[in-house]
Amino acid sequence: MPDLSFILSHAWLIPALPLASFLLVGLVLRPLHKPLAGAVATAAVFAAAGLSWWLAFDYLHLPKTAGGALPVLVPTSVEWLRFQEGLSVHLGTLLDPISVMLLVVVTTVSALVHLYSTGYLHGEDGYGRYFTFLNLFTFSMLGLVLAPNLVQMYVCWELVGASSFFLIGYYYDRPSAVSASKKAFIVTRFADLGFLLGILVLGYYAFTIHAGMGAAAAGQQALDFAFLTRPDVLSQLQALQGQFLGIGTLTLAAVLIYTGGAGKSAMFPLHIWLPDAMEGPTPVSALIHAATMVVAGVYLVARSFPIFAASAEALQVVMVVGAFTSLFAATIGCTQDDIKRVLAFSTLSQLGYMMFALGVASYEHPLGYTASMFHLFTHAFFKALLFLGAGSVIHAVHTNNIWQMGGLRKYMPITHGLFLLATLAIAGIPPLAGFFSKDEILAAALHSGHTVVFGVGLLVAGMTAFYMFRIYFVTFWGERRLSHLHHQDDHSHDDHSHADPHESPAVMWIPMAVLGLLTIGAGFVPIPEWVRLVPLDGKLPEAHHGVDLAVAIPGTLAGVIGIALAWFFYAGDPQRANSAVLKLGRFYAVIKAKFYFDEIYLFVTKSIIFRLIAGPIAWFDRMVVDGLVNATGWVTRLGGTAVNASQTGQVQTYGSWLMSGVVLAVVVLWATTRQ
Amino acid sequence: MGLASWLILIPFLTALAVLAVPTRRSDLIRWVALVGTAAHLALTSYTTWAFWQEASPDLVAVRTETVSRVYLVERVPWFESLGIDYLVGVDGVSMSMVILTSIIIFTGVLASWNVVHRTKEFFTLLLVLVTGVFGVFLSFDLFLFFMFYEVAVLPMYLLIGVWGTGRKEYSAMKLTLMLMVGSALILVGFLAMYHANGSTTFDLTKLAQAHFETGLQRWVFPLIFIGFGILGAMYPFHTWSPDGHASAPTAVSMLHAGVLMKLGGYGALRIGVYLLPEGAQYWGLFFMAVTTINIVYGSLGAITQKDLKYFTAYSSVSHCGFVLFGVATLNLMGLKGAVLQMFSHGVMTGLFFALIGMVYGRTHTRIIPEMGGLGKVMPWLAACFYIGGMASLGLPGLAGFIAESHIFLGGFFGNSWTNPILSRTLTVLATLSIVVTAVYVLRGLATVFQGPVRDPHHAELTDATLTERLSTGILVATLVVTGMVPGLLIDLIEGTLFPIVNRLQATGMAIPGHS
Amino acid sequence: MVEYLQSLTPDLNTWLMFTSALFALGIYGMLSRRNAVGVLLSLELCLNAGAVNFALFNRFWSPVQVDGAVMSLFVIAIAAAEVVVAMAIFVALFGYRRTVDVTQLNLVRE
Amino acid sequence: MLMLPELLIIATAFAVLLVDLFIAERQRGHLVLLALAGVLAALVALVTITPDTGALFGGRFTMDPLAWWLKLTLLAAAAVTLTLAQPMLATHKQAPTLGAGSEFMTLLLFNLAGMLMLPSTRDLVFFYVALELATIPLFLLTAWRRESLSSEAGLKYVLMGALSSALMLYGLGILYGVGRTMNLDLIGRNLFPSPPVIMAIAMVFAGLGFKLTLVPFHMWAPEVYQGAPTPVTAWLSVASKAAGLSALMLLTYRVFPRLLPQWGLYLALLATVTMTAGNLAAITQTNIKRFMAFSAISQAGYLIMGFLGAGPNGPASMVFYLMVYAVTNLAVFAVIALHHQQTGREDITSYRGLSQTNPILALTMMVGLFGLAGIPPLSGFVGKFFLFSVASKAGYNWLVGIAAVNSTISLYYYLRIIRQMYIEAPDPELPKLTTPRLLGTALAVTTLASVTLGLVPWVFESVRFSAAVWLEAMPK
Repeated sequence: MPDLSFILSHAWLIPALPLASFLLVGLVLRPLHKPLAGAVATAAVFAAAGLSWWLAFDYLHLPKTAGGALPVLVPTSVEWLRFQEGLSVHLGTLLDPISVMLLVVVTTVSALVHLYSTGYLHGEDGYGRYFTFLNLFTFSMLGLVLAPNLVQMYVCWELVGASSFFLIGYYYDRPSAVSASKKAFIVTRFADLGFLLGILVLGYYAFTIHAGMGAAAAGQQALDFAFLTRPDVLSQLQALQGQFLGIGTLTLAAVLIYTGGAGKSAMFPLHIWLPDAMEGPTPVSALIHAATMVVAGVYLVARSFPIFAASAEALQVVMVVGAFTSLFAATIGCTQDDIKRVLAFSTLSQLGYMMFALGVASYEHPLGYTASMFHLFTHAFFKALLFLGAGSVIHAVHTNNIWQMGGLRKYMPITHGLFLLATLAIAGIPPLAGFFSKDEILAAALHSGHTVVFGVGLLVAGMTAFYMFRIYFVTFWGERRLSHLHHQDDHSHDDHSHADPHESPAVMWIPMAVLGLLTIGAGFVPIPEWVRLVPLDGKLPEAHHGVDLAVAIPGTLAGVIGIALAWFFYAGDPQRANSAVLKLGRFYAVIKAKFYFDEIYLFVTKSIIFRLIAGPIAWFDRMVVDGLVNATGWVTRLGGTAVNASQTGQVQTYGSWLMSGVVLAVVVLWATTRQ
Repeated sequence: MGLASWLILIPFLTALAVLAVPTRRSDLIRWVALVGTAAHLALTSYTTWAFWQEASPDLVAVRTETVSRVYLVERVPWFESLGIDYLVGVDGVSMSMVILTSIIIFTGVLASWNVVHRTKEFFTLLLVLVTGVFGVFLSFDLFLFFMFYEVAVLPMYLLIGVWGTGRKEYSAMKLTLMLMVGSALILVGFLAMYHANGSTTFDLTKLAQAHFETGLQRWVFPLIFIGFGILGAMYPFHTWSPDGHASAPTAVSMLHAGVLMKLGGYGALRIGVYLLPEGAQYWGLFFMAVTTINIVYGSLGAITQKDLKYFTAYSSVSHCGFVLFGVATLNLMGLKGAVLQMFSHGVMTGLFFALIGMVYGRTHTRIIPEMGGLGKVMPWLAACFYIGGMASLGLPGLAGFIAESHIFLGGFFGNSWTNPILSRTLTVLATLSIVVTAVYVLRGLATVFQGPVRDPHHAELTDATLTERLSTGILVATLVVTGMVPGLLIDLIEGTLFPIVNRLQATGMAIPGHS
Repeated sequence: MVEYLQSLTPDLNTWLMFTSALFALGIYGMLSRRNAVGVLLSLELCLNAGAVNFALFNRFWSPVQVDGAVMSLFVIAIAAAEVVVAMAIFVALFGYRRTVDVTQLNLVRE
Repeated sequence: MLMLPELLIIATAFAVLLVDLFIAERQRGHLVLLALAGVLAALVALVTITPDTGALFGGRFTMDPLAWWLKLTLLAAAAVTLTLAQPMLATHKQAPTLGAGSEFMTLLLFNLAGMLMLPSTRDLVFFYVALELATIPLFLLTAWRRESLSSEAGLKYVLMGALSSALMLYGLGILYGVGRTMNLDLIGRNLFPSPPVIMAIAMVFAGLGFKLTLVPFHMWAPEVYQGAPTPVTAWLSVASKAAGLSALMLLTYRVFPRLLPQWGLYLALLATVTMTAGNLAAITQTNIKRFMAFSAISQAGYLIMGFLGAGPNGPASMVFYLMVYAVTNLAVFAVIALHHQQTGREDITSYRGLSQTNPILALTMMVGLFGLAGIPPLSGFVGKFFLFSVASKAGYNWLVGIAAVNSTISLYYYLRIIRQMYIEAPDPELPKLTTPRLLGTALAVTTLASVTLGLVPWVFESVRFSAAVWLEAMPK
């Protein structure tokens, strides 16, 4: 290992900064001085972002390995939790192309969102609390990104979940926000159960292998990614005979871990929490529920890709679920009225994209892996921009409902421009970022022989363009339809609500502008060159990258068709859309109701778990288990009454008892005495 | 007199000092109690340091031993002809439990600052109770252990009966009697071990070197485990716990759930598993199954509870199930997890009950649906509640996760002598509870602290006072420190657990005496 | 004549049958008489049966010693004392209850 | 010197009677001090002068180390009983009694003398006489109060006593017939298991079981305890049990040493039935004295567990427990007597709120009750633990289990009283009690003893040493 520059060997500073700021802001500044709290929190994350860029720069200039790949480094590793020898958890930093890439994304978006939030939440009661948790989130997310082992991953995984919970429930006196935050936490928690079980399964077998390897495994712990992805370990894992319900051990472990990822990345059918999570403040949605946390699932699969690659079935699951989710979410996205929910479904759909990209990848066709990470990279910027733009709009009009907006391009030109830019990016229009990454994903699907998935991808690309432009047209074009009748506003700026909407302050649009630049530029970053699946032998094949016209043309075409349809229905005569909706009838209603998934879940939890399991258990406990305890007491008392009844007061009865005692004594003594 | 004796004596002397204060001076009584417990906390810190000085050099050696080492030992012959000694000392597990107890009693005294009814008797009994608790944790003679064990249990009757609420007499009686039935089972087991192979000693360190025949181990182990299990709220002997906790006053709930229930896990580990390894192997899977019921059943039972204390009590049933589950796994990670869980649940539930007491003191209701939006009114209490809740659902970074991850790994790894399919299935079932826990914790807390303020009277309530902040702050800090730096506790307890595990691993159990 | 009478003297077993019968009779009386004095008298029968036993065994096993006979005398004395005490109590009780029927005496019972 | 305590007691008994003739009516209250002085003198004599081995009257009266402990217990119990009786004797004019205060004391002292002699007897005649002396005065003492309940209790006691004594006598007669000697040390040589011996043993057990209140020979106890004057109940509960135990130990270890191991099951069953029935019945009681009767019955069940197994631990544990039981029970009865004397109430609910009106009394009562329940660190626990240990060593682990569960049941009913005292609010109608100095002293001493006997190792160790010596000297 070459001598590492300061930042590479001190990569831990990057998560440490937000952590320090979290403690400082949370314990000291929050109650004392709110603006200072926001400023410190923001500054800390900006510093972290600066360090990340520096780190990325240094990292990319490191000498390549013999196989031509970027090196994998673990510059810091401190024992934290010692389960047992060979199974301790070392907190540390793992630097490889994807972690460095995500480090940059997370810190950058987070810094911008912090800055944006200082304007967005200006003067609110929970300002200090908000930044406290935003810092905590940033720290946890960075810890997750840098995790060198599964347990640190899990730890930070849970912490991002908790900070997400607190941020979704930021408006804690609003019942919808409260229930959304609960839902998000519980659903992801349920998925994390899978992750945990995956760790248990993998931990057990990896530990057994680790113990059998002796000195060959020295310096590595069983749950380190470095250990788990060793070719010799993988082959031993693959060779495991154990079966569970007909599923091989490795597949089982991979699928369980994937479950965790699917929960966080809101894959079908665990997607239900993400749309509701939009109850949180919009910058939170931008950061957590669009750019960073939700991609953790994708990142997890990518990070442990060698394990998945060792199990074709697991990859199949990843692909199918991903593809289905992308289509499913896109369908629902076409019907929603809440601007943030549309964006949420769009996020779902894009996450599905990334997932199936991973699912189609393999050592033979490694492009999917690269494409997925590339899309993750670009999506973070344009989706964050979309959310911040939506936030800017909501900030101005105090409603989430697109049908109450309209005509905003006149009032908010900057927001409009940036939003359009991002919308074009997500629609896959060249030369914006979305085009390159989406193109790569479609190419990966096509070239690995998954034609159906390619078809789905193409369809979804079109639908994405359609629904994104639907909200774009409805929000920014046409006449102003602002209604003051009811708000679902994020916060109470009552003094503004009657005035005309106006452009957001600079502190809000500058971050958006930066994201806009990134949206334009991200596609040209040579991520596909840097982020590549390293084959087991460590030798990277020659990179051949370029736009594949066979894919790019249909992809772009799908986007254009989608935009055209959206224009047809929503930019002109509103009656067109209405009549289409009427024609679709019940079908439309079902889609709009999100296929009633919320209701199904509600039924399962409320009616089955609460009413049919928990309620009866509580009753059983009180009546039967405790009843038995009380019955014991009652029987004892009854015995007392019986003994007392023998105490008749009749001296002759007593005499009879006494004599019978003598007789009994004779009997027992006779029986026990050896003569 | 050595450190261990002082640790037992200080609360007792404090109790006497409280008795000496005139009844009317209730403020003075509180201060005396506080100073006494603070002194105890200080001494505990010093003892921890002293213990570590002695124990840390042995950490390598103990990895291969089969008799755990005891430090700071004091031995005074007592009933010599019967082999009964006054034998106290400290090892890693007991040290961690003493730290826990010391923290809980200190914060408990702070949390009882507003007890006005018969203050003197209250603090006296409270201190007598912890004297018993410290005695149990520090004694290494079974007779002494048993003696302190009952001293720790009995004052509970009056503490609940006099200062409790609701059906206090019923609850107090049920609690006392069920625990006493447990101690009856334990007593039989103790005496059987005492007389086995003519060893006639109650000295734990000597008993550990004796080999009990397999038949004896097999029938004594369940007695010991169930006996202690009753105190550890093992299903189906847990029903004293919801009623008892619901009726008890704040500090008593704190001590009871926080510390006393730990005696169960402690005894099951220290006496059951340690002395009767073959019995433990024979019954391990059975008790894993029973405690799995505990874990899942307790958490499901908590979902529909309306009373905050019942809610926490069922949650305790579930969490204490983890302790016993960990003990029943019979491997290093499981046992370590059990001890860690004792510690973390102790602090966590102590925090919960302290907070419930504080909230109840303000709202005069513990019924969850009658409250709402209190987070706005009492942000400090809400924050502490959330941290406790997060610890309870096993959020990493807080103490609960450290313990539960150990226990899950321990359960999943199983042992060479258990059927892996069964032990893993049970572990998987047990893990389900972390989701259920999330459900009830979030539901409960959301109802109480979030949403709009439900009762207009509640809008004028105040946040925590200084003593309350101190009390809850210490507990929260303990949760966080333990969760963030688990190595502190793990280093402390591991050295004691290695020999226990080594005994279990050694097949045939013919172990030459180490000391 | 004397020899004839001596030859009629029953052996130990016969005597023991006699004392057993006496004892059994006493027990029967104790359990069946309603009047406390009657119960007491029956019990005296039992005591006497015991006393006779001692005299008998003394007579048959170790006629040279007198310890058994002494025991009988003590028993008689003690029985007398017992009767005196009992009668005192009966009299006192009769003062309040106007009866010493043992089946009527169950006040001390809640 | 060997018989000095007994002689001192008898002398005191006569002295009390004589002095009573010559002093004025109002000074008779001080007679109790004379009696007390006599008892204390005997106690001092026992501790300082009387050797713990030696024989008189051709071996018929023999001092042995264990007898020394039993006598110590009895004398101490008598002293406490006298202090308990003092208020009652002082007010005997208001409540008519069978006789004068001096006669009460004389009876008590004679009774005591009989009990003191019992463990020293080595001869059937002496044994029987001592046993009757330890019984008959109790009949009169029970019926002491001139009122219906007391007399009825006396009547039942005397009839049942006579029955048990007749059974005992008949059994002893058979033993004499089979063993062919009156000497208790020699009689065992000729005793081999045979139908008559088994019958004799059963009858002897019935006679002594009556004194020890073993089920089913216990039926007199609740009524007698309830009807008798409270100090007499206190005396009965302790002294009668001590006498029964010393007689039973005398016979079992001295006469049947070879048969004892074979009775294990019988004794275990007897213990089981006794403690269970006593405990169950105690649960529902409302009268405190009747309640204490059932409590005493269950204690007898624990007590005889000490007969199981061999070795000195058994007798030592029984004697030790007897001592502990005596002081603890007397402490409780001191409070009961005081309470009854000043409130006239015996129902459990009349103890409501005692901790508020009389905190010290309530505390001692609680200590006493916990001691009876066997709660550590009180000596009641230690004593019980040793008894259980004996049973466990003999292999009767099931009995230990039953006994331990029974302790739990007993805790339930002891807690009922503690609940009245500590949890319930005081009854405004009941007066605040005043504690006479003498009784207060007795209460303090007994409570202190019931706390410390088990914590101080040398008491048990000495008893155990004595038991070992005593057992060593047994005829083989």
